[in-house]
Amino acid sequence: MYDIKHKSKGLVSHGVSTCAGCGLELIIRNVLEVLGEDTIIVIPPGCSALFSGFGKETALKIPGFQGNLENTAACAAGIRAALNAKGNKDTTVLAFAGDGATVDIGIQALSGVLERKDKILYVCYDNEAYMNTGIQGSSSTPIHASTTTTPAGKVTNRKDLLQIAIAHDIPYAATASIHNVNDLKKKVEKAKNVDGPSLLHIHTPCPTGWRFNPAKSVEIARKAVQTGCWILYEYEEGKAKVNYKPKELMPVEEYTNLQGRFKGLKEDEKKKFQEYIKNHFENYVKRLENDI
Amino acid sequence: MNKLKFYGLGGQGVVTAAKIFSSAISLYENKYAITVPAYGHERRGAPVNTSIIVDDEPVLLNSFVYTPDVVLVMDDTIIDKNVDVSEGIHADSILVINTEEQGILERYKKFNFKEIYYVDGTQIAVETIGKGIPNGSMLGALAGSGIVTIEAVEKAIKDMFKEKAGDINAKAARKAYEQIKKI
Amino acid sequence: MSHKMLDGNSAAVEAMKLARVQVISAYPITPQSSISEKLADIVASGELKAEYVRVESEHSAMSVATAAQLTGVRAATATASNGLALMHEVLSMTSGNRVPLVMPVVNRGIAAPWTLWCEHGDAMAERDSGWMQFYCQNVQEVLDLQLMAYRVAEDENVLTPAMVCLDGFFLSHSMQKIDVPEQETVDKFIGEYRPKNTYLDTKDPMFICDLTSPGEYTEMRYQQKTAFDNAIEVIEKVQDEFYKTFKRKLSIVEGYKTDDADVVLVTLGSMTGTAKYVVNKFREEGKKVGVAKLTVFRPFPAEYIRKLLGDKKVIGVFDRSAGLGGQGGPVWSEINCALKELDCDIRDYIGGLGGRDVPPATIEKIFNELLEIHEGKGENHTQWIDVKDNAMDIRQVIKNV
Amino acid sequence: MQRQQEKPMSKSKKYRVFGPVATVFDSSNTGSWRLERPEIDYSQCIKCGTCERVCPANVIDVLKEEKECVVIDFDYCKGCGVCANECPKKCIDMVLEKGGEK
Repeated sequence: MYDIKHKSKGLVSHGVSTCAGCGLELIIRNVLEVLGEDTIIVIPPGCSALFSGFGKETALKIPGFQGNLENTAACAAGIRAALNAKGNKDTTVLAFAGDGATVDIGIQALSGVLERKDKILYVCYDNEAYMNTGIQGSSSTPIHASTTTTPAGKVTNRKDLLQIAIAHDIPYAATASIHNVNDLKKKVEKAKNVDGPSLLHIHTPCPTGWRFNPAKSVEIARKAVQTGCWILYEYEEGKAKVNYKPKELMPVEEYTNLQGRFKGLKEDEKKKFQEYIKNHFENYVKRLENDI
Repeated sequence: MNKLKFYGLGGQGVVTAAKIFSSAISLYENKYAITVPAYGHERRGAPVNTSIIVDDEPVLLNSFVYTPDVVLVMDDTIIDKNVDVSEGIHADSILVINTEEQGILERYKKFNFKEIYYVDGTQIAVETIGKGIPNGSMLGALAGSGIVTIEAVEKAIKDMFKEKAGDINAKAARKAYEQIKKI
Repeated sequence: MSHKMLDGNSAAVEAMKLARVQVISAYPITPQSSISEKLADIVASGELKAEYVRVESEHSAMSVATAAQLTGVRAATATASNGLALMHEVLSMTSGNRVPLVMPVVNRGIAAPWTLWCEHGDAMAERDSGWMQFYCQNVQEVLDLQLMAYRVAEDENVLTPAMVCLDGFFLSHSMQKIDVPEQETVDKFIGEYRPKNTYLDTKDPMFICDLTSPGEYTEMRYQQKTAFDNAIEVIEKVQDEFYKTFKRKLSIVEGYKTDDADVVLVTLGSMTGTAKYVVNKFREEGKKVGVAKLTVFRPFPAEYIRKLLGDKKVIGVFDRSAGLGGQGGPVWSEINCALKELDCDIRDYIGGLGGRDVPPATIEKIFNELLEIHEGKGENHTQWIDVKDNAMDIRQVIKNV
Repeated sequence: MQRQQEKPMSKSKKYRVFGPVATVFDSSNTGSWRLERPEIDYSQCIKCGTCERVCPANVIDVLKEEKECVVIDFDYCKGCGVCANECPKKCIDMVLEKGGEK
């Protein structure tokens, strides 16, 4: 057992050196609240490694392993295989990685796990860039967002992680967002209980990397959904279901204007971006609802 | 020490034949044999060869055979495929070949092997196992040349193929053993 | 104990089966592939009760095996060549976390140029990755050294992973007659897997492999260094016990007719057998030559080398890897360093690369050179012993630029 | 560590554990990072629990029975202000640390 030097309400220490207003921090607490202590976590180096700890101290009360940046899914698969070999089908194996470790360098190992149907729960907290190393662009960075490696704004669209996961026909996959913690927790519960791999792709505002006032973390997450920049849906038993579908989308600027990373957007680009988001949302929802 | 080199075409079971032969020697004759297969990148149909070293003591040597005492040719066409089956042979080297065609034998005679043992192993294979894979029959031919006993070959074949396939391949070996001729 | 005809890859599988590995993660690569296949076979047939994870790369193979062993079971994987290179990053995870994984490495050169065939360059590139390295002379040693490796790696004073290196094709695909011990005997020798180090268990949680400060990193490495120091003694102990149990002698460094030898050649891997064969031939001719077989390359047994070769005036070292940019091959460098305070003339030979056979002729040429040096008749040696005279013209293309 | 190993593993023998492992569950004093602190106007508070739910550090408890019902652990509150921003009644104010006026 851990030597408990700090009283915490849940399985996560309260004093963790994540930035003030960190979306990831809200996610890991809620995910672990649902999963409980019979969980083994795999964390790659990155912002989530702040929970792994430093030296003798850790911020988690559950067992965990910090692997390499690209093998989070594979390490989880190894743990699962060993648990299976020991006849343990109950313990949840949680892979908890950011977008860089998932959609960029880790996509191969993740695809392997999803194809083999290894029973692990994979959470990708997506803060849309490599935040821990200094805000470099990833393949999940949205178009126009400025990062230290896309200083003039990213010129291509982001990779669609959830559709990649769904293409493997896994039992459960869902997007989520920190603005709706209840929805997130429900999805974690479902993901935990399916027989096979499950993936949660969670939109995770980052005050430092997106350049906004930390107080706005949850508000920005909400606006991403309301403007159509982040689509909440889940894929279950071969069917997709859209969780949030407003009569009319909020103007994209309500979301982008709050953040420094979209400051470079010119007027004509803003128009085009609005157009793109609207079309993308409508087509995407149509496709999901018509099962295409 | 006895050094052997098997030549054939990819797909004819040259490597398998070497495995069976080395098993026959090692497990049923109380001697030691190792195979040193020369794997290429070639696929089915290409010329292949494999080396086998036999001794009464555990074999130390672990390199290809360059001066064979025995050469086994599984497919007589390989001399038309840039393969020199006489490479490294010496005054006492013998040849065991899968052919009964006199014209071809005449061509092989020019290599100056001390003795040539020959039999149509492919024909025997077709008659016995129903397909022209001569590795079983040619192992019988090897026994016919006196390098290994037919009983050991039959046992090793049965180990390798199991049940029915083992029986018919062993039969093919026995047939070739009985039909082999010597020049 | 029973005699079986097995090739090196089958012997490696036999050892894993006898060690009752519980999780297997494998990715095929020539000439390792038949290990992946045979493991799949024995799991499918029920001969071995284990989880088989058909991974999508060697990087994942090593990740799965390492994480599985951290979860409290004996795990297995195997690789070769570029596959080992792809594992590189994870190899340090295994060793740094002190996971006593045992892995056969089927030695093959690393591209480019593409080769399918034997060379030690793949394992030599990983010589400082914190893994022990054992090199096999023949198929029997593939089985024996692997059984030994489990004991050494899992020893509480070692807790360090081990590579059992077998030459691609010359061992992996060479059929040889070997003794395969009974399961019961092996069970007694190796024992059930008991995690003596960190592990993942929700009933006894700990967090493994978090960030380590400069204030502790050096000490972590020092602990690994100490493990390597301890390993030599443990290997010796295990080899003694191995001899008592299986009646076969294993060595850290084996001297073959070295006692009265004028010159000695240091070898590793399958070339050793051929070198011994040549020694016997030369001895018949009255030439006093010997072979020092290096079985254990990591930890490097410097003390043993000094004991065995300290009084030799002329020594050759055969590296089956190019050691590009170095002063000689990696084995030569180590031997040189071990004997640095002694009056030895140590010559480096590089050969057998990318599948080039090491026939008796090559070894004979080396011994003849060493004997001439010993007699004061020659001074120079042929460092690249089997390179062709027209090396620089190979695949020559001249173009105007 | 030794104590930990004892229970599930060794029936007879204890082993020393090597490698980078964390075995102490602890926290850093992240409250010291705070530039602003949340202050609650209890006359407006409807005890909805939103602040508790959205606090990234999980340091807010809403005790419905108490008059001063919002209890914040200032040892760890980083002062991010998410609670104030999300409060439906806007009854949380972020005030400068060290007692200063906003």
